[in-house]
Amino acid sequence: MAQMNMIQALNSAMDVCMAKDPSVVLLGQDIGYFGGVFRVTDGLQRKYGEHRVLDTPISESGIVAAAIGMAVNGLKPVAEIQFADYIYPGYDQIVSELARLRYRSAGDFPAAVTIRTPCGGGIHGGQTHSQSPEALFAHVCGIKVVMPSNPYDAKGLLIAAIEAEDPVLFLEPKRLYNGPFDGDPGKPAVPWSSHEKGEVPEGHYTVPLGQASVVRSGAAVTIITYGTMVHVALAAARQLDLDAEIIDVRSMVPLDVELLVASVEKTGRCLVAHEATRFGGFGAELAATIQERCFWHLQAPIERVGGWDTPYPHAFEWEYFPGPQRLSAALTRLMEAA
Amino acid sequence: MAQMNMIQALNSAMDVCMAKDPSVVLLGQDIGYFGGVFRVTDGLQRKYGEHRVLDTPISESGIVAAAIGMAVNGLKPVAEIQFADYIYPGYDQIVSELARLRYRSAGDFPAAVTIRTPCGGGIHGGQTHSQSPEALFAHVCGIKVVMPSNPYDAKGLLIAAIEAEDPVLFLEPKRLYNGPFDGDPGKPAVPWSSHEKGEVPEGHYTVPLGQASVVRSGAAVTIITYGTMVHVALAAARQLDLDAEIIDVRSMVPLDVELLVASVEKTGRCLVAHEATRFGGFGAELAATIQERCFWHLQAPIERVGGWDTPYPHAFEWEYFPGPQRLSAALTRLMEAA
Amino acid sequence: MTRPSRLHVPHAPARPGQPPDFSYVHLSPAGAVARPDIGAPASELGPLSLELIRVLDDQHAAVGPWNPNLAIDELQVGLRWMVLTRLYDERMFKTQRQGRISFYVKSTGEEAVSVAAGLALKPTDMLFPSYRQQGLQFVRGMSLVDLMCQLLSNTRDMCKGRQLPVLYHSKARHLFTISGNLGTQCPQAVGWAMASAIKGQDDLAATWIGEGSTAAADFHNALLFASVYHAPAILNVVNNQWAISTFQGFAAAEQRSFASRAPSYGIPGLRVDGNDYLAVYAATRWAAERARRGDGATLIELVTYRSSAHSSSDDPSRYRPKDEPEHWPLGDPIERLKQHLIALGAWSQTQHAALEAELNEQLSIAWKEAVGYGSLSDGPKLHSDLMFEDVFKDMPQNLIDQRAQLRLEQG
Amino acid sequence: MTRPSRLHVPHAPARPGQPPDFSYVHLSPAGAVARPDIGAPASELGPLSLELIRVLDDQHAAVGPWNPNLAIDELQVGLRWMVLTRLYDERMFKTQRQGRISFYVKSTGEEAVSVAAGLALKPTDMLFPSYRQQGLQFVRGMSLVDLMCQLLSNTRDMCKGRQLPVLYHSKARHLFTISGNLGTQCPQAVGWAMASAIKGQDDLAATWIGEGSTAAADFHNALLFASVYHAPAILNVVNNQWAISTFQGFAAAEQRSFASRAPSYGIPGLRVDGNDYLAVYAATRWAAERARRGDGATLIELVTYRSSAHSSSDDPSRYRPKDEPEHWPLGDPIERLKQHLIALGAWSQTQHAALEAELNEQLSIAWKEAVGYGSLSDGPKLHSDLMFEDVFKDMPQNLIDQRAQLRLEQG
Ligand SMILES: Cc1ncc(C[n+]2csc(CCOP(=O)(O)OP(=O)(O)O)c2C)c(N)n1
Ligand SMILES: Cc1ncc(C[n+]2csc(CCOP(=O)(O)OP(=O)(O)O)c2C)c(N)n1
Ligand SMILES: [Mg+2]
Ligand SMILES: [Mg+2]
Repeated sequence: MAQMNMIQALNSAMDVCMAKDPSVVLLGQDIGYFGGVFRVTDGLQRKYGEHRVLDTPISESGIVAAAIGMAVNGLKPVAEIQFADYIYPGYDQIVSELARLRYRSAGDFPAAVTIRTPCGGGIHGGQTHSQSPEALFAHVCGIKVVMPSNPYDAKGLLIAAIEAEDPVLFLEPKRLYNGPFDGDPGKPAVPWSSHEKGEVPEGHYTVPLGQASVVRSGAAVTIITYGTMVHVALAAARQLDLDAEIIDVRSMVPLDVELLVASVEKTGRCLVAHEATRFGGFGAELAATIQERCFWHLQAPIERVGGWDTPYPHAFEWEYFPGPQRLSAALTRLMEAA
Repeated sequence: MAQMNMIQALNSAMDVCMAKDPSVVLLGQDIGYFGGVFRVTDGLQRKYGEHRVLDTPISESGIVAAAIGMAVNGLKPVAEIQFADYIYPGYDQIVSELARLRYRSAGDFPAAVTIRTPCGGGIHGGQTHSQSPEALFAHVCGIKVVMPSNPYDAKGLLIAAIEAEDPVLFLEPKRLYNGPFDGDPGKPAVPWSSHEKGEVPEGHYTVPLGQASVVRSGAAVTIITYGTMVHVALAAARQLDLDAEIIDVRSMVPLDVELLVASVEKTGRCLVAHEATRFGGFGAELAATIQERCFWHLQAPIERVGGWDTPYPHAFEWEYFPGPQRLSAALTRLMEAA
Repeated sequence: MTRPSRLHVPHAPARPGQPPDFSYVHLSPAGAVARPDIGAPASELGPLSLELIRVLDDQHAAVGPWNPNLAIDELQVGLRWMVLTRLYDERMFKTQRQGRISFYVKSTGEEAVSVAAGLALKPTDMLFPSYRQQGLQFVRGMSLVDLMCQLLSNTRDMCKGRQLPVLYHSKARHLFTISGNLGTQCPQAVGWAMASAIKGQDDLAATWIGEGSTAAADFHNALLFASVYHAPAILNVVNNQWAISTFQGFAAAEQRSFASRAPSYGIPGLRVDGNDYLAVYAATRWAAERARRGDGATLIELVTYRSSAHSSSDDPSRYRPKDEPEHWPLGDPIERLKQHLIALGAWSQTQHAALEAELNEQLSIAWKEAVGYGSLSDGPKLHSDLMFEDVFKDMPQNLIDQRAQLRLEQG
Repeated sequence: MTRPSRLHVPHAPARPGQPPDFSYVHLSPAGAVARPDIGAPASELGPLSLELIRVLDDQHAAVGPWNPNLAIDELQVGLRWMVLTRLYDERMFKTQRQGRISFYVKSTGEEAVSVAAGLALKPTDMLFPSYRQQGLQFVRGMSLVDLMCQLLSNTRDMCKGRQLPVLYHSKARHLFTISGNLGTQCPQAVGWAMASAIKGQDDLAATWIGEGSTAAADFHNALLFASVYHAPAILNVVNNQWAISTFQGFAAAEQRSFASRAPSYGIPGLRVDGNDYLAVYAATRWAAERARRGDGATLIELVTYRSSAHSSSDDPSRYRPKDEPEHWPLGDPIERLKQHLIALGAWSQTQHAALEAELNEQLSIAWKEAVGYGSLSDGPKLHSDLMFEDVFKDMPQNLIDQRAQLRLEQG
């Protein structure tokens, strides 16, 4: 097996899919000759030609719409939105069209477009290069929503997304591109090569959409999270020396409710965490569902930790980011509740 | 006091504001000469002239952007989006710009735009004339989100919204325009004139943003809801002869958490209901918050009722709509849980 | 507000109580506009976007370089579909008024726009219509019963009850699913055309958008992507002068035609008499050949008039003169083609009456069959289980659970 | 994929390893383009969108009808601001490289675009820039220290630490808050201008957008609303040939200029040598007078070249020839104005060197003061309580609670 960081793993996923299926095409801003601002598509235009890896105008709605038309005509487009913060001009084409085509045409015109986009903060990108908009898509019926937390999952999930017959929003936590991140910006950066999930097969494999994974098992409390926060949760549990079970949601839509429920029924305590704004975030759906399903097992209210209910401010990146401290405080409340 | 239906009440709110403040201007598709497809702006162009009531091109993003620019230049624009289902082309200007201008400019360039739009189903409008997108805005920081359930509140809230110094998304449940609706499409339509909240003062008054209201007090269970569902909840409680406390949220952002908490602490049981798709809907935020705050008072899991996790289908309007039956089933579960 | 406003506010040419006024519609005489080489560079085609391509003259003769020289039977086929479209519209509108269907949209006065274009294209060209081109459904061979079943949201509804009436589709007939959201289909059509080029297909994509909807950003996106990739697409702007109560000037056409939007993107724009069957046919053919040669997209503005209400929910007498339709300078597309055929000695009033009778009979038979499959209010109904299908390819657990819950609710 | 793709794919004129090639840039000789009456109807102004308005000729003389005939001291002021802009850019870029600020964007080679336009407008005209017109900040009198404090996100940052570096604003100086989202400012500027017209103000709105960003739907919206309401606005398209790694052809300009987008909406479009201070000044004045007369908006395409990297995160040698900047046919805006002044006998190399020294000294002093107010890493810092302010006018309960929670977290 090879060592790959998340950029390489994603690149490899697309490479594998393009080699296997000539109908897979890529499109997006700066993704062709240049290989993308994060270099995720590096080398793919050289390899597959400029008719399969298309540079596009700076029009997110145009990119999504064109991808829809291509999919209806039998291609399998993978569109890149340069930052998740810039996906909103394409929101109408995603919400009103892409997500609803199969439904409104009673199955006749599905459009299996994959939309890849880097999300999340931690790179001093300010409020327009740091957002985590998963909740704004999870509420929309008809599009799957996925976020990996490591290179192995990233490749497997992206291949599954491209091969899926449904549209998929594929969110890439950019803070994890080069290495895991435990929430402490002061520590030296760690590369993926030092992490077991940095071992990634060269060839084809999938991580199925719709399945969460137990990152660490434990009996005292369940932490449900995804993306960068998976690593922060691990750090917090370590710091508190807590026997926490940590679940990486991976797919927000469809959601693997049973796995979450089984864990919380076992532990009786639950913390939900994400980087996005807390109010109305995806954590609300997780908490609401868990309390419905596990009410009689709960020994304390479900804790919800997220970014604050403000935009992501440039100067207060680490005060905004739900780091190990915020998690620890919540975990402590949770364990102390009687 | 006058008798007004919701259309007249909203019209009167704008009339009052325009008469009082020359900087209030209206803009939107078909709102000028024609008075709007629901006639909410009827007569206002005739009264205030075509420089204060502007017909616009069919570009929702352009409408929002122009309103922002007008607000920055000292006007108080009230923009109409013809149906909430068509707000998404304007989503970027709302989410990335309108909601963030005050923040990013540290208070120097707020833009107090009011966006009015009819929402909700029940008029056989199919999936593109029935949506309730409140959750897609409540998660966005910096824009208030409001939905009235009767003419009195509609007028008072709309005046408060127009006079507010913040942007406000003002959602109008179109099924309530002409009369209250208890969820049974078979019954003859009831006009607002038969309802106490159809009594509306002619002049200026406000219903403050950020305050929920107790529509009916009770001790057995708390039903938290808004818009059309307020009337459905009343019907369900009546049908079950249940001593339910029914709370009309009215403002989703900011949310009157204390009022909700006080009620659930009293009743120990809680049902959350809305017309929008259940998964990731605003009900998730309500349920998550209530379980956090009222955990030790809860005698049963919080029930969440909503539209199904599908688009709003034309032929199955009443099978989709969370009517009294769906509410009753949930209430029964809730009361039977021990 | 101390000084008076100097904002320019476009004014409809006439409002109720005023005399109709179409002096703003710039006309060219039939036959007067040159027909450039199909391969001519867009930069030389600017004038086509401002003049008006017309073939049928006032004496009902086909004249000038754009005459497509159709055979008599081709003309008769076109007439037949146009008449069917009109009769269908009238019948279905009445049906809506009687409460049998929830909503309807007529295309009265705009039949040539869809029928002529539909027949000028290949059956494998992909069509992305708006809600007002029912003629395309007919020329593509959709059965009356299938279309009516959609309107009824009944057990045979191709949309399984999920769409408003008139939002048809057919995969087999290359008719894309019609959106309730204005304009979205245009850049999708361009994406389809890009894929066609990438795959080396010979097929093109054609799309239709109302003039009011050209204000939507998606119209710009369509022009932009078509321009960058030379997509084999035809972008039709149906300028029927009105967008509900709003006249075309509010889509930025007080000073320039909609066709003239195209040359600024390096794409030819043709301004065409949309009520002239032959002109529409010829312009579509020109654009189609150009696209198939690899020369990219064309925008065609079809100057026509919406003679009926916007939809069954609309009452145009509130915002335009009642007699405006009669003053429309480009006449009626059916009448014009009919007179042309009569002038050619290939048609008669009697034949026309017989055609109408025949088609009305067909409509009656079809309607009888269609209502037999149910309607929103009566008869057999779609099973509500269907509501949960096709959200995704495979039904996820939450929808399985909700389906079960609904079944319980229904007892 | 059986047949080869026939999709057209635009090609950058040159990539690394290839010789630079600007033959695609259509040039007009200085003085050659006519200057129409300010009140001329847009329909007569089409050619202005394809030619190139230039004033400074190869002998450094100001020639032709667009010569704004500025006084010597006005020219010197323009030169001064352009030199300051360049020195500021260089200094701040270095600062970023040293890790003192998180991000920076230079406008090197594009200084005339902002300085000349800024000086041609009234101080009460409202400016809606993109991130690459720092010259506007200087000509509007923003202090170096204030601008630097924004870059440092320090205790004096006008944005209270909420924005990326370079996204300045000033209410007092009528400089709108710069967005990280491309293109959004254009239709906002038009809305501002509409309000100006409604209120009977004399002020106009001017906005700047990169040529790549004209692909954004907001650019279309801006043209559309400006066209419909004749808004007193100037829409500047800064065509610096590149959008990160993507050349201007991908914004649909392989066949037509960006300026030519305007006439299709009934708006004049001027294509201007953006490196010619006098041409930019004159075109802006023409458009401003037109707007103030009530004749509506103008689009000005400024043909220029981004000689540096896109931003501090970018390395242009990956996608364009290293020596491309030297081949740019329109030269350097500072050099050209300087040579013009020298030719007029109103400037010298010595004076220029002295000016640079003076400005560098100012920059040093300002920087010293600015860092004294802190930076992201050192010194006094903004209080994190500020994070919760200005989301709304009044802080709602959830933010009050979260502020308290953060204070607890911080111990
Ligand atoms: C995005 C969007 N905005 C608004 C509407 C509401 N609406 C439906 S039809 C219509 C007018 C369209 O006019 P035009 O494009 O000229 O087409 P026509 O009806 O004349 O064929 C409007 C505003 C919509 N369906 N979608
Ligand atoms: C809506 C949006 N999409 C994408 C981006 C990412 N992005 C930032 S700058 C840039 C290139 C802009 O090029 P251009 O408009 O030509 O301006 P220039 O940088 O040349 O001044 C891109 C794609 C963004 N900021 N906003
Ligand atoms: Mg129309
Ligand atoms: Mg550029």
